[in-house]
Amino acid sequence: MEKELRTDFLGVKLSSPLVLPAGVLDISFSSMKQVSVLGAGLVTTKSLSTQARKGHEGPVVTEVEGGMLNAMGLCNPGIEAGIKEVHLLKEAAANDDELSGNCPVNMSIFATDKEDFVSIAEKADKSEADFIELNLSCPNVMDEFGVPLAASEQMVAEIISAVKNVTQKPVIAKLSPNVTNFTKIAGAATDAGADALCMINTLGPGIDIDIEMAKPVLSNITGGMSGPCVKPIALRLVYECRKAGLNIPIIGMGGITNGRDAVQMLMAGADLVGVGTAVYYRGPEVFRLINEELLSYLRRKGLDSFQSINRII
Amino acid sequence: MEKELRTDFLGVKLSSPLVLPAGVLDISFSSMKQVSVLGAGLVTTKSLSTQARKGHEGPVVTEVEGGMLNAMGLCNPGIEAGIKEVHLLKEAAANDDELSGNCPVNMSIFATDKEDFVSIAEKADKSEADFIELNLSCPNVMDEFGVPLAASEQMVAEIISAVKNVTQKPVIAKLSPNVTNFTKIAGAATDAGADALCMINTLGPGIDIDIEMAKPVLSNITGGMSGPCVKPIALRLVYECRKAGLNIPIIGMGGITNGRDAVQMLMAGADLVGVGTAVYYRGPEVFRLINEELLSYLRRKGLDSFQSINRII
Amino acid sequence: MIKDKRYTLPIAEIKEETTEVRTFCFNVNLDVEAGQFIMLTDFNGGEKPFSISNYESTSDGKLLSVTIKKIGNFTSRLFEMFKGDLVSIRGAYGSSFFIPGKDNSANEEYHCLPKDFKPVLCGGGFGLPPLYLLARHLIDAGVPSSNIRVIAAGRNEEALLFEERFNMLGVSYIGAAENLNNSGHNRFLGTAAEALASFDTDFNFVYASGPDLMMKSLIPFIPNGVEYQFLFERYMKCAIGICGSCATDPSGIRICKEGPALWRTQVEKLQDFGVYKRTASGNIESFTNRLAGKK
Amino acid sequence: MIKDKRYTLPIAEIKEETTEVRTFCFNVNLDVEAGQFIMLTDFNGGEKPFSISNYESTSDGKLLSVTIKKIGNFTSRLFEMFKGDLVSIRGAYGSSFFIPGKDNSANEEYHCLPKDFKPVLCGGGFGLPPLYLLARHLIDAGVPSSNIRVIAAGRNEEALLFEERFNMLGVSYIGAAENLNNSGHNRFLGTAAEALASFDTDFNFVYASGPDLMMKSLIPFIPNGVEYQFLFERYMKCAIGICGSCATDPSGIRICKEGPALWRTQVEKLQDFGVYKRTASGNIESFTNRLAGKK
Ligand SMILES: Cc1cc2nc3c(=O)[nH]c(=O)nc-3n(C[C@H](O)[C@H](O)[C@H](O)COP(=O)(O)OP(=O)(O)OC[C@H]3O[C@@H](n4cnc5c(N)ncnc54)[C@H](O)[C@@H]3O)c2cc1C
Ligand SMILES: Cc1cc2nc3c(=O)[nH]c(=O)nc-3n(C[C@H](O)[C@H](O)[C@H](O)COP(=O)(O)OP(=O)(O)OC[C@H]3O[C@@H](n4cnc5c(N)ncnc54)[C@H](O)[C@@H]3O)c2cc1C
Ligand SMILES: Cc1cc2nc3c(=O)[nH]c(=O)nc-3n(C[C@H](O)[C@H](O)[C@H](O)COP(=O)(O)O)c2cc1C
Ligand SMILES: Cc1cc2nc3c(=O)[nH]c(=O)nc-3n(C[C@H](O)[C@H](O)[C@H](O)COP(=O)(O)O)c2cc1C
Ligand code: FES
Ligand code: FES
Repeated sequence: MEKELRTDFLGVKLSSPLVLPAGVLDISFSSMKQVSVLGAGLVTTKSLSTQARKGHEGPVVTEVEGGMLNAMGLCNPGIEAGIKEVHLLKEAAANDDELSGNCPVNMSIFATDKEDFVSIAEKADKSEADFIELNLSCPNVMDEFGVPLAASEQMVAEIISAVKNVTQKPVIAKLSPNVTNFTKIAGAATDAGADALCMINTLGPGIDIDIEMAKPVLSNITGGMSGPCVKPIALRLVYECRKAGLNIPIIGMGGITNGRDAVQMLMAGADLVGVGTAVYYRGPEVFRLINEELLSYLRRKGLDSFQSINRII
Repeated sequence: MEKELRTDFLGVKLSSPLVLPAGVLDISFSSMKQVSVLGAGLVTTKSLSTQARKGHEGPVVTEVEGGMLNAMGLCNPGIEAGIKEVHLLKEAAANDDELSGNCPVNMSIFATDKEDFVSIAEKADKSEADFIELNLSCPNVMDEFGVPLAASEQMVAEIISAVKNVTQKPVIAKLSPNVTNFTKIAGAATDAGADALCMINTLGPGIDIDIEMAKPVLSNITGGMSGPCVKPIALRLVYECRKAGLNIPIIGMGGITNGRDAVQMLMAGADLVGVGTAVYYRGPEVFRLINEELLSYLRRKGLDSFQSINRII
Repeated sequence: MIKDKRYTLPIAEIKEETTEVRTFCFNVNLDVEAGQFIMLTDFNGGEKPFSISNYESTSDGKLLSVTIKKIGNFTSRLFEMFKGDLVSIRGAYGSSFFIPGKDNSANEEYHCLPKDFKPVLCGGGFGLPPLYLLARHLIDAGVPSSNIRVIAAGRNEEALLFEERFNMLGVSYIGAAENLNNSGHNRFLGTAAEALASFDTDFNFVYASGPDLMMKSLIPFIPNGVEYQFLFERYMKCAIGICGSCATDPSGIRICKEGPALWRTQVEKLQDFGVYKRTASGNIESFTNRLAGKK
Repeated sequence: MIKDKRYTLPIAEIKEETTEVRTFCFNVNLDVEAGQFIMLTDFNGGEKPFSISNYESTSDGKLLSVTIKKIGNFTSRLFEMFKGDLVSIRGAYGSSFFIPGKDNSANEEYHCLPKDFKPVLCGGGFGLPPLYLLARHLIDAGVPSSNIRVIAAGRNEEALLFEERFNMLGVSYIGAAENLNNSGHNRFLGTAAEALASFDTDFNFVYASGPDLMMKSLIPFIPNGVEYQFLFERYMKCAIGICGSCATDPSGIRICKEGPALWRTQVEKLQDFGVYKRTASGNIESFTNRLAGKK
């Protein structure tokens, strides 16, 4: 089994192409370790900010047809505590028979301006994480033309270059799908020196309404959409990056729930595949299950590794 | 029953707030008549262009989790034939006992440049349709900054003003959700003189992939997403228009499948509610069913009309 | 939950029926009734409706057959494919033929099999193959095969399909064509309508499948009070009842949903039957123009 | 298909238990097991977990109760609400208490009711109410009520909830507190642990529910070989097992999913039990600091 799913990502050996994305079962080292043991090749921390954040008041999640809306509010224990959790995770992994020390970690960080991104990245650089992921999906307007950060090629590029300057670790840019010019942003991120792209962050956002009380269900009113129904759009954005000629490694995610979805994501052009909301539908075992489903696909098709799966382009 | 669902829209009396949107069961007068009889207050024609269009090769639709992708390719019999269908529809409605002549029609038109929009609108103006709807969701790039039509405030505004100049009929602007600056587009459409907004057109687009053959399922590769899973995003965009202070009538649509969905759309700020893809899930009877569900909600809540449903803003 | 599942699978078998007609078989387990159709694509541009001509149990599970005439781009591509090549299908779609005793009857009196159920199955061109599955289901439902008569109508001897297969069922098969070299046993020199007329109303149900004009030509020969079901063809795009491409006039009956099998009461109300069809764009094309154009 | 349904409904009843504790009841039909919790919101900012304290059939259908202590913003808002006001709940969530003979047992030997099943139910503060539903289910499952003993631990007499209700079930109820004005019948002057110790190991199962430190204090008095289940509280956000907020260390057991009812083997592995909890941000807050902060 391991042979066929093993891969190398930016110089780090992963036991599977499956990735735990930022925001799902990743606040504490324990959850991340559990997910690694269950079969994720790479785990991402909750997006970390300078200071701890409590996040939004509840309700913070609501299930909708085909997926889920969440407005966690980027709750996180802060970069310092996050670094400690990664330390504990690496320590626990070193002592774990099943992992035998192999537990690659992607540290997600976010800020609302370049300076903060840089100062957090400087700290993340000294952590035991293998990669640094920049959550660039901030809908706040930060540039002079009134364009939100996530949609500003220039801001995205500036933040990436600035972070690249302060870290030796590979830098992954996590992109928002909620922009008109997605491939341009992806291109700008690539040109600015990102080592990989991670797509997609949550879609929308969307609203759910309680018709008995005529109230938005989420206390934040809107929440980002994830889960099976965002998959077609995630596949399209990955595909379009490839069609636009971007040659950078891509972690593709958005609604991946089973082996078939994962194969689709690889066919769209992803190198690794994130699995987040599916934990809701199939439990943390989803990683083990999708690994098995991927393997059975490979066997049925007579392929000897997931890398030999054809892309549609 | 009729009392509580009747409404007046841009001076036209409708028997229900439910609207058949462009693209669903609306190529021929027969389908549109059937849907009117089944309870739609307003029916929209398939988007009509100068010339007949065969549309894309099949597969043109594919079901995905929570919804559907379609790439019909804007097949339509052309504006002249469309005008004839509307004539036949009005004739049939006049002779129909159930409709007793009451069959409001919205004529959807589209083009890829302003001149064509105007020339089609001139023809549509002479039709028996009650409203003209401009399908402004074209992803083609038409402006000097490389912004697609759907995302260009300026182009949207120009097309609307130009069309307003050549018709006395109320003009409805149908907007694409696939833009970063949705409320600005909606504002520009309002300022340019649109009499109402219709939102949302299909989301994405998205891709579905056949993993046995490693091929996109749709021959067009990508297709617009509709159905239940787009509802949260449709609700959010309608809500945001209201929050931004837009006072224009709105036809809200996107995934409305049952009475609860329709109530949510009204609470988000819509005046009328479109029901398209739900025909797939519940048949053309969906209009009768949702009317009944709306009425039973009104009764349960002790409201005497759907207009008294509270908005969340 | 996906309602409309797609099956991508190898062609299990290809049978050459005539130079222009082949039967393609697939190992797939669907809910199939006689008269229903599938949508078939090779993911190479084009997805087309084909009636199910057979559905049977084999040692490899269920085997579904469609019988296809080479006509244009898409069907020609299919004719270049081999056993084992992958294609993709979805379905089965639409309404099905009436089987006495089954629940799909609109007609109460047929809910249990009448002793004297004596149907004629009249198929023209590639309209014939779905009648084969119908004949099997009728016999399964207890209709004596000797009660079932099949009229296969075509241009010439070559167009008269499935004779052997029907004969194996023990039903009587009459090949009707206006150009026949030998008008021997089981042959009728003339049109489908003339063949039906020759039965002298010794039947109490008519199933027909084929071009509109063929089906329409039968009507004068179906006595009042005799029920019939016709299998219609209209331009199909979505096949799931949403696009409106296959809708008929004036009441919007969708051939992909309420059809393709329509009952007499439905057929009698159609204004397009035998008069016009809608093309891919939704434009109206009259049958007389079509015929004129072809000549 | 939505798995996680939300129910927005009027408060059917409010019972004042003490000045600071009220029971809120709802007419709603859920799948409920003892030990499970619901998430409750007034759509006014905040959605909080509450254990189900009762679930019974009434003439108006099922009636679900949660018993709530006024503690902070959210609970204070609830205490301003009236019968008939709307709130919204989802659930029931999480693992449930073991009922002999039921399938939710991790322990084979209890699958059919042992003759001598003699449990102690030990609840502290608002940990007690869920034990009421447990007691009812145990009795329904055939455990003699005389075999069931309840220790209600609290700060003072006021904190000793549900005495009458438990008495109606015929189980023995001991109120344990360090400050008691009268230490009469059914009262024990001391902690929960001391009360348990006073039973002198005359029990073969312990259910406990309440603050970590209370539950931890029981452990020395539970003999080796005696199974127990503790009901845990951790910070809940999603309650559907995805956000990780409620995960315990070191193996990631989620209190909203694998918990809140954990078995001895699970509890023994916890490193945070009685040591620290995570706050809304995920930061670690140690119990000693918490206590210190409160004093
Ligand atoms: C319900 C139904 C059942 C059918 N069953 C059979 C069958 O069992 N065997 C068989 O050989 N053929 C059947 N057909 C017809 C078959 O779909 C067409 O022959 C085929 O689509 C031709 O495609 P082409 O590209 O080869 O030819 P083209 O050159 O594209 O078309 C030739 C003719 O086929 C028809 N056609 C093309 N596309 C469609 C479409 N999407 N929907 C409907 N008609 C179309 C049109 O009349 C057209 O003029 C059926 C059609 C329908 C509607
Ligand atoms: C599984 C479980 C079952 C519970 N059952 C009951 C019950 O039956 N009756 C009862 O009165 N209380 C119960 N609680 C505790 C209850 O959720 C808190 O008292 C309530 O959330 C306090 O909210 P507040 O705004 O009034 O107070 P705050 O001032 O916000 O908080 C006071 C304390 O309540 C706890 N708390 C606050 N928010 C949460 C949260 N989202 N998740 C978990 N704990 C939180 C924290 O320890 C906090 O220090 C339960 C908690 C859990 C986890
Ligand atoms: C509960 C939840 C919390 C999330 N938090 C974060 C986050 O902190 N940072 C981030 O970059 N993405 C976050 N995401 C987005 C996911 O990482 C992922 O991009 C998205 O959910 C799509 O994948 P999925 O459909 O597999 O969940 C979160 C998603 C969910 C559901
Ligand atoms: C098959 C199909 C065809 C469509 N064609 C058109 C069209 O021609 N013009 C247009 O403005 N919108 C078109 N739409 C979009 C719908 O009008 C509607 O905006 C969208 O589907 C969202 O609503 P729904 O989820 O209720 O279907 C089409 C949608 C579908 C599903
Ligand atoms: S093909 Fe029948 S409605 Fe689309
Ligand atoms: S509250 Fe348990 S995982 Fe979110």
